[in-house]
Amino acid sequence: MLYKTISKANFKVFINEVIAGNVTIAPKMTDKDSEGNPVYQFQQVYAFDEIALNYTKTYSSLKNFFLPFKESLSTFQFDKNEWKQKIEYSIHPRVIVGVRACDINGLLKLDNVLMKGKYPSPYYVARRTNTFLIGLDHEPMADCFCQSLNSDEALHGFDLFLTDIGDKYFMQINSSKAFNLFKNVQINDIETEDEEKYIAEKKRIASLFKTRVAITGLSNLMDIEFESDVWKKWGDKCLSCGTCAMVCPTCYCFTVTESIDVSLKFALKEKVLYSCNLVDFAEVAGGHNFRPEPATRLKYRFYHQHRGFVESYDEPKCVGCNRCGIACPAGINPIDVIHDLRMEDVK
Amino acid sequence: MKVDMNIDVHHLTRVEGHGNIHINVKKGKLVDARWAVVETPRFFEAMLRGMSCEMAPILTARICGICSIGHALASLRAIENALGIDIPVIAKKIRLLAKHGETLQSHFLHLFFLAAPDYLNVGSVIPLVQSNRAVVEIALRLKRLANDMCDILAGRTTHPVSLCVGGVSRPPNKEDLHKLREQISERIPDAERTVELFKTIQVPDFIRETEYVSLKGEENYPWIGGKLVSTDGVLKNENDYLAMTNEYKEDFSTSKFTRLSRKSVAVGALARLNNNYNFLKAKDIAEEFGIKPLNHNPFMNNIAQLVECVHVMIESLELLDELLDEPMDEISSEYDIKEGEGVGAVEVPRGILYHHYLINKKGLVEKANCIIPTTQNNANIHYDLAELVEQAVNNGKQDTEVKKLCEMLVRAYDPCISCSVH
Amino acid sequence: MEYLGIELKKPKVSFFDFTCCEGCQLQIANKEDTLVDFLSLVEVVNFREISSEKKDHYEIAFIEGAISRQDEIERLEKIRKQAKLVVALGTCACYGGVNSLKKRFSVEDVVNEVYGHNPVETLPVKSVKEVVAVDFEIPGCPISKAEFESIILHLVLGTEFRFKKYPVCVECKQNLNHCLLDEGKICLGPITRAGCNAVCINGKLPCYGCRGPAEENNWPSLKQILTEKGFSPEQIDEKTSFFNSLTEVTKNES
Amino acid sequence: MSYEIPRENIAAEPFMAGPPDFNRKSRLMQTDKVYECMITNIVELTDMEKLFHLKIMDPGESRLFTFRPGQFLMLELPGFGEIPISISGSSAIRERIGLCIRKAGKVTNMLHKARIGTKVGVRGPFGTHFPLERMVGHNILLIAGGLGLAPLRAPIYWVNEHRSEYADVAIMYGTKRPKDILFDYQFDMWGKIYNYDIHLIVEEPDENWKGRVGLITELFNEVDIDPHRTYAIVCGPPVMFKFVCNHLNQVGIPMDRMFVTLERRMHCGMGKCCRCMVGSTFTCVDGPVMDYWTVMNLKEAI
Ligand SMILES: Cc1cc2nc3c(=O)[nH]c(=O)nc-3n(C[C@H](O)[C@H](O)[C@H](O)COP(=O)(O)OP(=O)(O)OC[C@H]3O[C@@H](n4cnc5c(N)ncnc54)[C@H](O)[C@@H]3O)c2cc1C
Ligand code: SF4
Ligand code: SF4
Ligand code: SF4
Repeated sequence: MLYKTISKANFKVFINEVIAGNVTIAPKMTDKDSEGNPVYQFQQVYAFDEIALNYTKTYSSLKNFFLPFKESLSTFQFDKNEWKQKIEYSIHPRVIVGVRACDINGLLKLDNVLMKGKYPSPYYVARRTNTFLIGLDHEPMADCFCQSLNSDEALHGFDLFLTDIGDKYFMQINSSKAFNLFKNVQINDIETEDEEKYIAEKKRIASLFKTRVAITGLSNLMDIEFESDVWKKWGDKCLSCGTCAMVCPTCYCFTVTESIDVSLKFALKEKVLYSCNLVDFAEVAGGHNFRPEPATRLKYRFYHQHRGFVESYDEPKCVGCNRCGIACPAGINPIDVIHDLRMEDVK
Repeated sequence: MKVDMNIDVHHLTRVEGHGNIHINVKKGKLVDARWAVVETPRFFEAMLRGMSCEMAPILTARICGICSIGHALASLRAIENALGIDIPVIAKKIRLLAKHGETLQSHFLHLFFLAAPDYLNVGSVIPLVQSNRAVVEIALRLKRLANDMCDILAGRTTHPVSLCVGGVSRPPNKEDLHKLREQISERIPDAERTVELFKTIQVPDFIRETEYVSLKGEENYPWIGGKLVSTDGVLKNENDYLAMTNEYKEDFSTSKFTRLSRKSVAVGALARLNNNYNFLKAKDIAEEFGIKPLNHNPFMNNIAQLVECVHVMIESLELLDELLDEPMDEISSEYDIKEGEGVGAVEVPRGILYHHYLINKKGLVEKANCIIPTTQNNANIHYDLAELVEQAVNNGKQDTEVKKLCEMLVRAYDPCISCSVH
Repeated sequence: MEYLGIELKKPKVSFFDFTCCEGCQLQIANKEDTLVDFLSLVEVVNFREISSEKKDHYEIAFIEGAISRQDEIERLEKIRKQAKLVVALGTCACYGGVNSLKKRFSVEDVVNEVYGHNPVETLPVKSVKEVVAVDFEIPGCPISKAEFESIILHLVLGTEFRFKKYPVCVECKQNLNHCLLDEGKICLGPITRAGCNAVCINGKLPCYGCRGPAEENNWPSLKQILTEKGFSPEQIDEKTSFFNSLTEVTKNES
Repeated sequence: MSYEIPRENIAAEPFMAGPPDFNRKSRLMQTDKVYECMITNIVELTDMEKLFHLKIMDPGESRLFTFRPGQFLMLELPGFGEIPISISGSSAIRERIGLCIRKAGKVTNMLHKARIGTKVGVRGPFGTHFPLERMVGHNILLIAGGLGLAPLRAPIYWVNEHRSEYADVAIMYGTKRPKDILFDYQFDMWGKIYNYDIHLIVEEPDENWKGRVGLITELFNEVDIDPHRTYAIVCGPPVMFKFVCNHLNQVGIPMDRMFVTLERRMHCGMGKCCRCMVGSTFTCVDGPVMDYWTVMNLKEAI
């Protein structure tokens, strides 16, 4: 890691030049909620000024740039009874600007499964290695609990990471690709004053977290409270709509569908992101469903977040962004559910 | 030789909806010539009662699968007039472009799928896939463009989703608009080839003078709102549409009839062209076909549609250029629910369409009236048929020929029957 | 025709329309990209909207529209006798669709409202399955072109087509939309069967359930959510009854 | 001026060009590439089940495809779908992959319409296998219910091929009706040549049925089990293996000497789609073969 600073003016010049050369994705305001608060999403941008750098958090996560909601796994070309399979991994390089630490941590968790797992996914690897990530620190929102999950700071998994220290950014350079980009833009060495400001800013951000979720023992609690009424309570509200998994930065489960073109000359095998809350997630041929009730499915999502994933990778899958809680139409959020689970005698 | 003729076309094909033609000629004399709409009525005006006005455009779009965008726009205009809402300029342009997409979709569908088979002597477009592949491909490309245009601007071709009270609910994305612009330019040669194709067909020679009603253009060829005009010199405000339509009911038809200065009126592409020829951006094409106002050959409505297609393509390119130059942040206006009454007149593919609502202070529709172009054309079709049969019989034409002419005549109006018994 | 060495059939199909806007048939005529291939998969014997050919021999009858007059009932019964497979096409055919809004008033009232002193014949609206046995239903107002195509392919290939079991919200979120419930609107996406690619919500029009209920549809919970957001029963009812497609799940609660 | 980020071409990675080797995990390779196979023979076993013989067409890929009894593969029917199927045949024969498939849904119905010569794809092998090496010198109890005999055929072939290494082998097999019995043509051979003790039972006999009637657990009355020298392999629906394993437990066989196979919905075979997760275990990589102790301790396993 290399530590430098860059003036805000130079940063703008730099980003505009990045935009000129690459597909660039950044937070933008796209909607307003019923109270008039802005809603942000990651979208392609065409100029620095379009970027909402001081955004709070995006409604959907960054995940879909690495795990598209729909992705072609392969195609089959037919010629009489013969067929050939075709697979493509080619990804055009792109840059994502303004990524929060928790989202980078979300990607690191996906890396565990999809880059380092038993069978690394070439589709994911192609997207991940061709994405240039520029991180940016921010003040937590009232409902952010990433600090509880150790996700409020990203140590790797990005190319550049910036922290606002007044009229310049404190910058961590974490890849040779990133270093190469600065050959023509002026960046400065760290001075003592920068360092102090950086530490102060970090402390300030850390002190702003309002929401805490106690994680200690949660993995075992998932097992012990497997039959708890808490699941029924929240399960009754759950609409089995999958919204939570769609917006979550780390939910990665999927379904595979195949479709034949009307010409009968071509078939597509597609991966579609799924959610364990959906009714047929665990349904098998003949109609047997291993998790028929909403409550068992809702429980399973939490179980995977806080126990299943921990067993495999020694850390929870959740990064504490509370996107699922914000997006859930039924108002089910992890803060309340975990809180409920930890209490004794919950009705 | 005095002929007897009994022509009964039960459920005319290649039109939208169910209508019948009855012709009875005894000893060379016309006894009866009837255009009867037998479509089952749907009672939209009754259903609208008690519904929140915001739902009205969503419901009334379902009056017609082909011109759902037109219905939504007329409905929105009526509501916006009733509530005194002024919609942003950008929204107006987006709406007009969406409407242009619909006009292209409807006109090309009619020209290629419904009318052309008559001129090429086949039952439908399906055999043309084998025999006239090139024509079918042009047709499909042009329709595809129209479809894409509606999808990009209104969210969907049939039953639009992003047109809402106050403006539009979601702006089209500029990338799509760029692509659309390119696509339209690429399709202009296809439109030109279509013009060449239609120049080779023989349009039946038939004239029956009638009164043509449409919106009156002020600076442009008119599409959404404005004054109402007729070729017999009647000029009215949008709100006085009832004076333009004078609906009445005939027993043999479930769709109503209308009249103005004479026993019938005609609306549609030919009516628009007759009233607004000077604003046409494809005048050269009109001249190539020799249409000039006033043209009284109903079969020329097909040609007028083709001319309008070219006009619309040109105008769409201009509109797209304007949209691409502007930021799209202001796409809808805020409004308050209040009591009111409003009329919306919109030129849909088949002619002028009126929606009229009375809205109560809760924002619910109290009373609604919709008058559809085909309704306005029914009487004209009916009287044209009689005249056409008489002329044909006098010229010694036989049953099959007369029958085909009658069918072609009705199709030339591109009637939208289910629409007319909304 | 063969696919992977497996024999395929080329069914004779017919399209018939009843009380409706014919928008569903139009979706089929509007499949420009694939229309030519589609026409080689099936033999279209009746398609009045675009073709003058009329024949009485067909295996599959697609019925568009709701049923609202005696002559329609008779026509439909005749079709049922002829066809091996009757497919209801679109929300009107499957559930009655928007035509069912007529049910809020008496027949005399609606006739009088529209036709005054020249009454016409009409019946309370029925879906196709309320009149004859239906083998398969393709909901949607209008139907989704892509889904229709896939269903036809399944028919030709002789395999069962399965609708998505989950609700519209999945597709809504996959299109990166912001939830309309959160924008203060009534959206029925959470209880409506997916498969439309959330086309309405993509344009910010809430979902009113034209595709019928999803397999898991927690209406009591959604109703409570809407009520807590301050919507009145009338406001909620206006949306849930719009297409008459959700009555099955909403009727027992009041 | 503009900066362009250089492109990383993962196709250039060492193992991306060749065929994937599914026995070698943690290696970047074309995990979704199928081996093209020809259906070389189809045996109609019952109205619902057929045995398919597949041959991997490329000799290099055929050499890569080595499996252990109990593993499964993903069978691809292009345009219809990909499904997990246990390998039901000998792991010693390269030229022929045996799959016993029941008509159950979209892909399997279509497969039943396929003819000899139809080309399909496979990926695999995936999952855990029965620890047959550990069982050397012991008695083996092979217990199957219904279609459960299909995955059992692989260990049966293995034992046949290494018969002298194992002590007494018994097969207990139960089906609903006599006509559901699979592979009856092989029972004689297994009994006479390989000296297996074979016991059959059906729940609903027909008039020709002369054997035992009842649930599979009733067969325990006929079989002598030496709990200290016996390993059990149990395949069948969850209710069946639960009863059987409980019985074996009472007889005194340790739970970690009983092996069952689990079945769940699967879309990848590689521990990614999460569809087959039971509690926190992936049936596709941590299973499908598991000892009963592990299964007992899985949340929601049965
Ligand atoms: C490890 C394992 C081994 C198996 N071995 C055999 C075998 O030897 N013989 C046999 O006949 N069957 C076997 N099955 C069951 C077989 O996979 C299903 O019958 C098959 O997937 C049904 O697919 P379908 O497309 O015909 O059914 P559909 O109901 O149309 O299924 C649609 C999709 O759902 C998934 N799915 C449905 N049921 C199952 C299921 N039980 N397991 C996994 N995915 C499912 C598949 O992805 C399938 O493509 C095995 C299953 C597993 C998990
Ligand atoms: S808070 Fe919710 S959305 Fe965010 S990582 Fe955790 S589970 Fe996913
Ligand atoms: S978003 Fe909420 S209602 Fe929807 S599945 Fe998730 S927890 Fe259930
Ligand atoms: S409720 Fe409607 S808007 Fe909200 S997620 Fe579901 S479908 Fe989308």
